[in-house]
Amino acid sequence: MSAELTVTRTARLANWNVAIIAITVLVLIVAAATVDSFGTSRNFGFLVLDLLPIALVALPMTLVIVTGEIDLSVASSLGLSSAVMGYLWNANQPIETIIPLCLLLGAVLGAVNGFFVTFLGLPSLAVTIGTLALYRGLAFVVLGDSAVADFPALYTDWVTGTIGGTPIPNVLIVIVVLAVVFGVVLHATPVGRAVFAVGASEQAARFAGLRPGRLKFWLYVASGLVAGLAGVLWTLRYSSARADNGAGLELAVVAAVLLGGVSIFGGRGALPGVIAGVVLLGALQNALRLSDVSNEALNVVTGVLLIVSVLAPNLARSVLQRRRT
Amino acid sequence: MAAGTPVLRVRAVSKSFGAVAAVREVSFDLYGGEAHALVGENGAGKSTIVKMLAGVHRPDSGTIELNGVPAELHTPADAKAAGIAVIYQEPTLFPDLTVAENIAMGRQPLGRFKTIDRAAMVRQAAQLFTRLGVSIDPNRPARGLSIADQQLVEIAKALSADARVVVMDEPTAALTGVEVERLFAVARSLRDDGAALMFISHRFEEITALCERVTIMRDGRHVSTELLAGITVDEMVRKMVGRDLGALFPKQDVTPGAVALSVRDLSRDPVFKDVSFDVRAGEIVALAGLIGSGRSEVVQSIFGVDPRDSGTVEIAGKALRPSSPKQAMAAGVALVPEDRRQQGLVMELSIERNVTLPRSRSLSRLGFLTGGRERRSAREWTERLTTKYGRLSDEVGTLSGGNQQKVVLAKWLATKPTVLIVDEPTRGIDVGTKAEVHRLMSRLAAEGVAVLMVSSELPEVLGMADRVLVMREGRLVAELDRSEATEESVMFAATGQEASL
Amino acid sequence: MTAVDLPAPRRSSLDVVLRARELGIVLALVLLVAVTTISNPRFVSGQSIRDILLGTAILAVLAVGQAVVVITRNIDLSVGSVLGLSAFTVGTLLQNNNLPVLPVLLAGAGVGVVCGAVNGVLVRYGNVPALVVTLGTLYVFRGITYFWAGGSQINADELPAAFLDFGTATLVGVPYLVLLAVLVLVVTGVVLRNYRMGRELYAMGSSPQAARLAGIAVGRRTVGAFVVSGALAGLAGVLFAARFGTIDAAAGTGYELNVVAAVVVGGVAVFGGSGTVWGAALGALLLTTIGSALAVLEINQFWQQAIVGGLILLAIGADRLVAVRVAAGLKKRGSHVS
Amino acid sequence: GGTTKSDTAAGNTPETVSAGTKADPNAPLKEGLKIAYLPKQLNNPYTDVEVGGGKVAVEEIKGEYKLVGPNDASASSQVSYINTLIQQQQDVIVVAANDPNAVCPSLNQARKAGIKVVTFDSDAAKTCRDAFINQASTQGIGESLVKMASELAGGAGEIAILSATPNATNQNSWIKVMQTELAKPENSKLKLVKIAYGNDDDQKSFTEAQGLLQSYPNLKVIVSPTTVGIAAASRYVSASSYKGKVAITGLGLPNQMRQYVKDGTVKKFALWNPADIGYLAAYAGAAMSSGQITGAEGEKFKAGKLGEYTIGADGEIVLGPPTEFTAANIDQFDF
Ligand SMILES: Nc1ncnc2c1ncn2[C@@H]1O[C@H](COP(=O)(O)OP(=O)(O)OP(=O)(O)O)[C@@H](O)[C@H]1O
Ligand SMILES: Nc1ncnc2c1ncn2[C@@H]1O[C@H](COP(=O)(O)OP(=O)(O)OP(=O)(O)O)[C@@H](O)[C@H]1O
Ligand SMILES: [Mg+2]
Ligand SMILES: [Mg+2]
Repeated sequence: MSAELTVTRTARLANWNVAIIAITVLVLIVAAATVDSFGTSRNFGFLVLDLLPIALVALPMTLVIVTGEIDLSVASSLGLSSAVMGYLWNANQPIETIIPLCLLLGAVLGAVNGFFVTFLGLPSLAVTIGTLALYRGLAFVVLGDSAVADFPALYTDWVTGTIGGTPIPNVLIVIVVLAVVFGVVLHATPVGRAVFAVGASEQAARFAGLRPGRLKFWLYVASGLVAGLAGVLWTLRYSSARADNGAGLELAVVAAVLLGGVSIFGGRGALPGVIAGVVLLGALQNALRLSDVSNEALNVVTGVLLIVSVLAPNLARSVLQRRRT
Repeated sequence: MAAGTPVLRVRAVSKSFGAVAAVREVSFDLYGGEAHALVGENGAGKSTIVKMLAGVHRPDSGTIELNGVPAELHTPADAKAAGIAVIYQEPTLFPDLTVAENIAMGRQPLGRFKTIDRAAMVRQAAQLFTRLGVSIDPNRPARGLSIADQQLVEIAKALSADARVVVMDEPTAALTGVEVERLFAVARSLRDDGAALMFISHRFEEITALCERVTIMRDGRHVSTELLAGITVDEMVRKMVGRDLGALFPKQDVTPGAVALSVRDLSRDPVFKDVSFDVRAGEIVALAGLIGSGRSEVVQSIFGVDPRDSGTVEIAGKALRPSSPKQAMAAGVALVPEDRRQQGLVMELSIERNVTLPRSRSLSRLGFLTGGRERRSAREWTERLTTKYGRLSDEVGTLSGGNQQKVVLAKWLATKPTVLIVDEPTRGIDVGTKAEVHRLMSRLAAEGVAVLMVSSELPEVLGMADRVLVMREGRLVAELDRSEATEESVMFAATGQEASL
Repeated sequence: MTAVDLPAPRRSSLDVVLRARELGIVLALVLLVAVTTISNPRFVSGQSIRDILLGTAILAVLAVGQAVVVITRNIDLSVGSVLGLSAFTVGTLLQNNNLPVLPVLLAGAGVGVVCGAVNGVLVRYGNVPALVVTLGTLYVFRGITYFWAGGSQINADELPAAFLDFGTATLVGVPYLVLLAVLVLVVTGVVLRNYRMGRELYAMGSSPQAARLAGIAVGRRTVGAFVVSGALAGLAGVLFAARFGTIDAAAGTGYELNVVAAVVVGGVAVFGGSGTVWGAALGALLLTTIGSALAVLEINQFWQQAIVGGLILLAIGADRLVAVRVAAGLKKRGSHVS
Repeated sequence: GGTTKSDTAAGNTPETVSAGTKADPNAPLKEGLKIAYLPKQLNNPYTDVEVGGGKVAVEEIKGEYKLVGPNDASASSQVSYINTLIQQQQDVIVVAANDPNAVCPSLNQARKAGIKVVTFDSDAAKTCRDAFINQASTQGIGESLVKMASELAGGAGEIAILSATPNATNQNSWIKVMQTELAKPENSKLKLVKIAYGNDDDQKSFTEAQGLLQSYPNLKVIVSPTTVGIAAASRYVSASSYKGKVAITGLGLPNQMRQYVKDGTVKKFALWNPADIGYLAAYAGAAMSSGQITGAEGEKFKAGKLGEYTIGADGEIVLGPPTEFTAANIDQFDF
């Protein structure tokens, strides 16, 4: 890589992070100004609830992708966690036992991914496509096609409720806490330094005394754990445990992370950008739906945004270079 | 000799990579029926010239003429079509394809309906190998070939092209004497058939044995082109380096202290076997040998980035667990690896992050890093090593090679090692920096650090080491004291035969 | 220079192992069919086999295209959406409109070619990773189909009988769809194995830098691979329309993961450079057969997905083991000057 | 300790949102009511017919018609749409629930916001809607399915059911009635060998039909109480060697089934007029929104061309008995 290239790459990353946050803010302002009832506090609550699963799962996914791997099994882990939650609830287990069990289950599912990727050295794309099918299948095995409802109102109300009399949804606390945790870990701890180093060059990281395998393993565990949590919250939000909960969410999560400026090749990315990416997708979806634009338009917007988020900086660079010579 | 017009003329070509001017206004001619050597220190720009001839890089200015006509070599395919065959310095094989396919890629013999005639393809490969006198199974995949075999396949590839110009960038670096002889026999027959050869090597005996003419480069510039008959090796070296070599190795004399690093019966199949030696505090011990003799693997195994099958490693009498660089670091070992692009540095991270990467835990406060302490520490160490850079937050990949090497050194010196292992510490850095690195190693040794240095540069080995250990094919074959170590004795041990210099 | 006696080049053991890799799938398949047949002999009846082959045909065509892309160290996640778009295009063309089959096939493939070209150009000239591009176009192509279809559905009774016949009719007992899939498979397989172009695709996947240095037109080949994958996905759309007769905008949703699974199970390495379309097609056959067998074996249908997932892990795990063993074997077998 | 299911077995505490207001049967129907339809998913021909009827009715009462919905039949995406409808302050939401419980909290939020919720096609939990339009009485449909199956099987033999999803509320209640019917002495020779689930997915139903025929060589009748299932099964059988040997019946749309009735694959099947469901739902919602009814048992309201309806227990409004379609009458219907 030539010196010139690398200079512009740093600049590009910084620019994209700023750009995506700016675009997100802009979209929020425009939507609030032009779309009826977008800016209401009630809509804010709906928006946060709709974002919840993607926002949560995107956090560890960011770290996983920065290390140069990927985890496509998250939505299936979410589904399995939800299914097991329903199963245990049907089996008359106390919810206070079920929730930790579901989190543990998520961590175990993540550990299985981590085992295949780090100990057996298999490509994570293939492994997590495998576990995507496996975990979803197990979810159906556990709960079949039925739905379990009647979760205690205390819990379901908390998930859908707001803090005291404020319009701030309770689950926003969960998102903010986890975002801060993952953000601090990624950007202000030795672990975070290791994440970037491993993603940019696994070999160089090894020569610096880091343990890429172990790091990745624990990131997969974290990814599974958060997916398990997302499964619990999903179940409580809809008060419905189903094996197909969250199906297809993995692509939306990956899209949000990439939109947030994380490089699919690893080594680059920042958490604020990812959060902006999540909010941007969610806000667009919400605003378009409120303006009676169909779902399908949203698909197109998501796809185009995703491609443009990587394409635009590339094009800008080549234009700049052409002008210089 | 050199009758008629040149087959290929290089006219005032220049090429820069960002701030690095790799090649500046270099001109020379290649004639049919002649072998032309290109010499220069590491980083002088030789490979860059090769890549311009191969169509990989486009010259920033200057032209390349083929048979008197300016050639537009935009892509490797253009160069191929123009009859230029290239053996690159780093092997460029397709690991998943068979050896025969690797050789024939792009010009496979065709049978009916333009399908590939596999039998003919394998036959061709086998014939080429016969000509080179090696036995490599044409049907095996290229993955897993040793460096030497990979180089042989590259040579076969170039031979199969029937090219008018054959460019060889250090083709012999990984070959043994016999293989080199075979290669030369083939090269001479090519030359006698009228091809123009360009040959790059750091071994002068090879150059004098094969070539008629030599172009000398220094720091990207053309120094001179001469007939080899009219120049001695000493003169060549002086032109290459630009000064006398003596001053390069400022070794201070030190009385060695206690044993700091002790290695016993270290083995790792199939790379090295039963390696035992000690390094004392204050001593500089060089590990010499031919490329591929297993030196890097030994030091990597000591540091723990590579596993070991058996044997022990002790630091100041305390045994190190295998495969744990962390423990090695805690025990005071530092390894400056040979490949700084892949192993030494994370090119996409900033200078400060690279310098502090092994120490990020100790720099953190309550587990958190705010950047300030990292920056201060990075500034301190890069300044100590007089590293030149714009800002500490620049990507380390933007630095010049020598400064990158300094960053690697800073990164490891900052861990305050008691045992410093350096693998090819001066590869690809300019003479000035080289001397600085040597001074630094001397000073560290004088301060009581045990230094183990792997180097392929004989003058460096002879100039710096208190003791020289020589490896051949994965075994430690000689231990020479500073007084016994000469070019002849080291080469003899390294090759197992009389050196022809 | 001394003349050297070389032993005649023999078949390398790796070739044998590679064969064994596909053999492994065949064995698994045989085992599965045997067990299922013992429990219900009707599993090997003509109708049942025909049904499995018909199911495989569509997946296999997609898997062949995917294999071509994966061999070049890329991936195409948009195939399910391309299938949907093509199926709906064809359905609209045919709606109360009696066209012969051939132009319809070409139209479907044409839709795919356009989609594939978009992917290829973005990957190659936009310098965007294939995963990102095709994840994006997965949404975009599907969105376009939904826009166009707007919730309408094309039913069997609106399609010409000739076209529906094409979906079910057979030639000496073999359905046309299956013949078409086999044709696609053989042509792609032969091109990949026996033509320079095919070998260049492997070379690109095996080492992109080396491919550039070897003068391979990497850009053109990359776009080409995506166009092939798109065209085959388009073709699969026509097959889909002919077989199921009912087309809506959701046709082929989620297929991408099945297709990638088939390719991976079939032994095509996700990092490019190795694997064959035969393996990919066998992977498709195996996955389809598992689906049918589970229904016949009265195994809870819910197990199906879990079993497929487990199988993918098994396949790539086994593949890895073989690769490690082969690599170890090869290292010990270095050449020596004779 | 802890909260277990048995602690909450009583279920969601009923929301008393509509209590307090009293029905005024003579209140005029309001004009300009915003009535939104949210079917299970958008591109389903059956629901298209249903909501088509709704559109006609909304125009008759001079309301504002709106159709929204997900492309996949998932409960979670329906919730987002309900939330959107709340934001847009609709007057009536007519919804077919993908999951009776998952949509509940949102529907209740809608009701708190003064929106009347009418379910159709597939009911939500009773506590979170104001009325449910039932296409026909559960008992009636179950009986009629068994009657048709028995006729087609000649009174004896193996039959199988190809249903939608295993938790589809309608299908399950019909199947329950069928099982009670089959247990009666007059049907003792009919043997129900399997209930398969095609998930209301065309392809899945197709494959399931295929699997049934392979597993049960003596199968005489496939009963599919869902329009997607019956069409897929008919298509499979009509092109396979089973044609003429295995009969298909169940609930289907005449337009979708016409081809198979004509080619003899299908002798008879049944259905109500789905357009009437949507039509009735609009009037029920409008009547409620105008204060004519509150959803209590026994209240009466007028539903345009369909005449007068009475609300049954649990807010259920039954459309009427299903129609049987055969080769003789099928050409008289177009939906
Ligand atoms: N792609 C590149 N990007 C940036 N700098 C480069 C690149 N290739 C070469 N250089 C720089 O150009 C200079 C000349 O390198 P080159 O490889 O031509 O040296 P060389 O004479 O072949 O050395 P050696 O004997 O070590 O092979 C070096 O400083 C090197 O770091
Ligand atoms: N990529 C590779 N594939 C196969 N064999 C390899 C590879 N790299 C190194 N080897 C083999 O490992 C052995 C030791 O190599 P190593 O790099 O340790 O040698 P070295 O003495 O350090 O040489 P260098 O000066 O190149 O660093 C040699 O036999 C070499 O052929
Ligand atoms: Mg070089
Ligand atoms: Mg080395």
